[in-house]
Amino acid sequence: MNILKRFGEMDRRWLYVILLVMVVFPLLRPIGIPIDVSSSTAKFVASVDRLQAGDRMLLVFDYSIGGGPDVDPQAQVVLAHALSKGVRVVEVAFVDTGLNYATKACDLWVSKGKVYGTDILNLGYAPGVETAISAFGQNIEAIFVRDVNGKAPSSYPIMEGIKTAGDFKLIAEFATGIPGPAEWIRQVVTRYKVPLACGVVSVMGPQNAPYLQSGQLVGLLGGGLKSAAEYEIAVKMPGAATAAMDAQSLGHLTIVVFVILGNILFLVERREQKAKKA
Amino acid sequence: MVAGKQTTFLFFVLVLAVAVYYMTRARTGKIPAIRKIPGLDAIEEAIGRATELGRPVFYVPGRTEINTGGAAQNIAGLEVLGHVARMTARYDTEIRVAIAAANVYPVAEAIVQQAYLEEGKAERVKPEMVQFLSNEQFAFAAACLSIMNTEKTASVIMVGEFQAESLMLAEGAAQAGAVTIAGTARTAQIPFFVAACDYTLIGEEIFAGGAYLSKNPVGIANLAVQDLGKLASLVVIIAGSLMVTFGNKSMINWLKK
Amino acid sequence: MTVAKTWAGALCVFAVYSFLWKENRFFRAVQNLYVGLAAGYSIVLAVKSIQRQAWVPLTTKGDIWAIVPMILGLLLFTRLFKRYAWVARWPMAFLMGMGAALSMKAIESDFVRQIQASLVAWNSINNLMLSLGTALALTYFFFTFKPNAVTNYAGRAGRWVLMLCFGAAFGQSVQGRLSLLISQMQFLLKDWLHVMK
Amino acid sequence: MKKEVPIGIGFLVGVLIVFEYFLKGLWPAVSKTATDAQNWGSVISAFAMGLAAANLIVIHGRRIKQKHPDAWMSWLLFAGILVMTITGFYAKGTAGGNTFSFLFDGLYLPLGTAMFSIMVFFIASAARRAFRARNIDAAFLLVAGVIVMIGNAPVGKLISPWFPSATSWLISFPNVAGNRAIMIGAALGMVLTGFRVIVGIDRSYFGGE
Repeated sequence: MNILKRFGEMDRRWLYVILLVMVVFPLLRPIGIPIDVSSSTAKFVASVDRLQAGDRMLLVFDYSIGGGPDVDPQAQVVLAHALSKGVRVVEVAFVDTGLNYATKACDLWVSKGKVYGTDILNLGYAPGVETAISAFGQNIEAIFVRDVNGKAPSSYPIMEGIKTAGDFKLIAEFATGIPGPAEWIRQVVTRYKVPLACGVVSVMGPQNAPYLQSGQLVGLLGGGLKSAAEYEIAVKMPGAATAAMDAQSLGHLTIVVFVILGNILFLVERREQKAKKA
Repeated sequence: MVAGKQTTFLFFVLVLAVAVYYMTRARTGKIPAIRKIPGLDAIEEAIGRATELGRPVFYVPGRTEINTGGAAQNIAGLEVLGHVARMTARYDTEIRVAIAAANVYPVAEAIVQQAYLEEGKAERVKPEMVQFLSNEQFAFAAACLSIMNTEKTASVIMVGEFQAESLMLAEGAAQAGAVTIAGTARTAQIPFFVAACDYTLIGEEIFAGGAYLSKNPVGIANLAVQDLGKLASLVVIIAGSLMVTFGNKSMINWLKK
Repeated sequence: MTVAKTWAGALCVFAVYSFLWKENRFFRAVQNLYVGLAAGYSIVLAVKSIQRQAWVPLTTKGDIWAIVPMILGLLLFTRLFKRYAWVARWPMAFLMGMGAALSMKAIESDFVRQIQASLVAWNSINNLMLSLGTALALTYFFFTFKPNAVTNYAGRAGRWVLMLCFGAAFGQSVQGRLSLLISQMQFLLKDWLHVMK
Repeated sequence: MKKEVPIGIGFLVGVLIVFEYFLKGLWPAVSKTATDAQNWGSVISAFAMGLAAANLIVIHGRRIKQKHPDAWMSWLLFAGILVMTITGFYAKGTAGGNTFSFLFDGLYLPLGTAMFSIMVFFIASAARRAFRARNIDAAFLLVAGVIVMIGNAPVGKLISPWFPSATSWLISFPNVAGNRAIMIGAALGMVLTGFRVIVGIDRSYFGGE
């Protein structure tokens, strides 16, 4: 009882320290808890696996830097998976900071030997959120008169025969907020019936689950870093997300214990108050 | 007509037709009654508290840009803002409105100015009443927190579209000792608002907000139209599911048309 | 250069984490710097977009119409001058009208298609949850019907469905926030201190 | 001019987009006009970003003028805008310039991610004092939340295989039902609000009157 009271009254900064320790420890000394691949992740993997070498895929970087760490590992592993299959990838961003992630990803693969304009292309960023997405969907060159290198997209072989968003074999969008799956479904999927698979920060996972059940999404990475880890395991490319999962486990347990203790405390206090009144 | 959109178009036209009918009827004074929404009734109390303490009311009308799908939520937030600003003008209570989207800023500023004008307090309008803080989520939240702390805001009202910053704002408000009323239609954020705020408007209750507070007949008529729309979808879902249970898929096929 | 970036990054992390100790000037300072950097970044991208989407078509392709959005865009700045502020309503009206119309497309993606996906055979608890659960949750959001026993009970059951759904969101949110902390720690332990493999 | 023109603009743009969506078969040329209009919308939004920055400058300029104790921070903000803007313009193509890359990766990015990552600490403290089963609603919410937290962590399966399956059930069924009801209602709300804006019933968004 005493310990419980002390937990209730201890400076909140001690709680911070406890959480921090629980996260840092498994990063330094990995435990190796096995990771299972969930069915919605498996669907996403399958949607990329269905593509043939040479097919064009649109990769959308709709993420802010705040939520970036939760969703960027997803985009990275999906990009690696697609390129390893010989799928050609066109990158675009409708969140300003997304452009920076897109540029870095593009530079990385160009430095690894992919050919800019043939295997991978970075169109850039367009403002206006849903307005821009809708316009992009209907005519890519109206919004992207130039790519990031200042050339007309149609001058690159990768864009041959691509006029609208409907001309891609798959759109993979990664989002931390707005625009996200809802905007893309509304503006692009309802019009072109192009397969859309989305990766989102964990916060947005549940609210987008209806789109997966209804078939408006062909795949959903709804659990942020956790989904990225599942994807890495599924395509046998373990990376930073996989390495983070032990910390994720211990962190969850810590918060769960806090919630349970907090509620026991709440019940105890309420009983004491009732006893006082009586 | 584009194939696959026929039934959708039918619903679209029906919704608008019913809306026009109800709005015309509302103008003649036939207004449906509305159920109580506790979170909204609390706004008056929250502004009263700020007035007593002589400290400002802090208002956030969501965080997203106005030309997005979140526009409806933002507009609801701006409607409630109009009401809140009229009340702060009436009681000579300070108000701080924090804006995170470039194109919401001019709209919010105009709404506050208008509210003060209507209450005959145009001279009390100050530039710091409506502030653009940042369009970057967290910088915005942190800037809000520092306003809450430094100005010791007595009441925090947040109605509109919120994302990850919701818990920070709600926690920050609690730490500043403010009464908090929060509403959003973003499902992911509602749990945090429920957990950390004094009053919460769940989802659609925020759209009911503007109409309910202003007793604006057109707005209430809109609510009635939405209720009919929801009733229709409920009927279609139950009838259609029963039909599917007995092997009849004509309802699904009709929706696909 | 990489070393300088990493050290600057680590310093930024500590400046921000100092907020956890208490609100302080250092935190506010970096926050102001951050707002400035963010604004600068969006200015750059905005100008580049204007250049690409309007200026280039106007000057290289002779697309006269491209001048219209530039004029409308400039009119927004009349807001800064009280006397002419009303002119800014024109471009605002353009953006508002467009946003409103685009969001109306939800009638297909979020209304008809969602109803359609709820039409499932009532042959399992799961399917019953999908279609009846949706129906119950809908009754919670009735605002103008006269309350009666049916809507009261259905509404309450609907509220429980909603609470389960918010609970799931709650759990997932915690997960997401934790991931961000883990990534931050990975940065500090790996890139900065080199103590993590 | 002050009232009719904005309402007219909003109406024309709105009707154009809606018409193009449902009825473009009747008048195919409308598609191009709609795409152009949306491209314009994107350009105008870019100017709005500039307006926002101008507002920041006005507010902080005033803070400096009034010799606010935190005025030096406003200078810092100006410095941030200035260096980012200047280096940003010179950062060409895919590879950014060195200074720009330092500003972005060494300052802007870590500040943003760090600010975001401290939120889990607020959850930790809120877990103790705010997230309480005050009533049956909150109890439902918290029990579901705890199950999902355990079930979503890889360790959940080791505790009991029941946790991951319960989590996946919660997310696939009650969660879909609840969110779908919200979506359906919100879609109706968007249509009606959109309609009011387009026909100009709600003029408050055009700045009152």
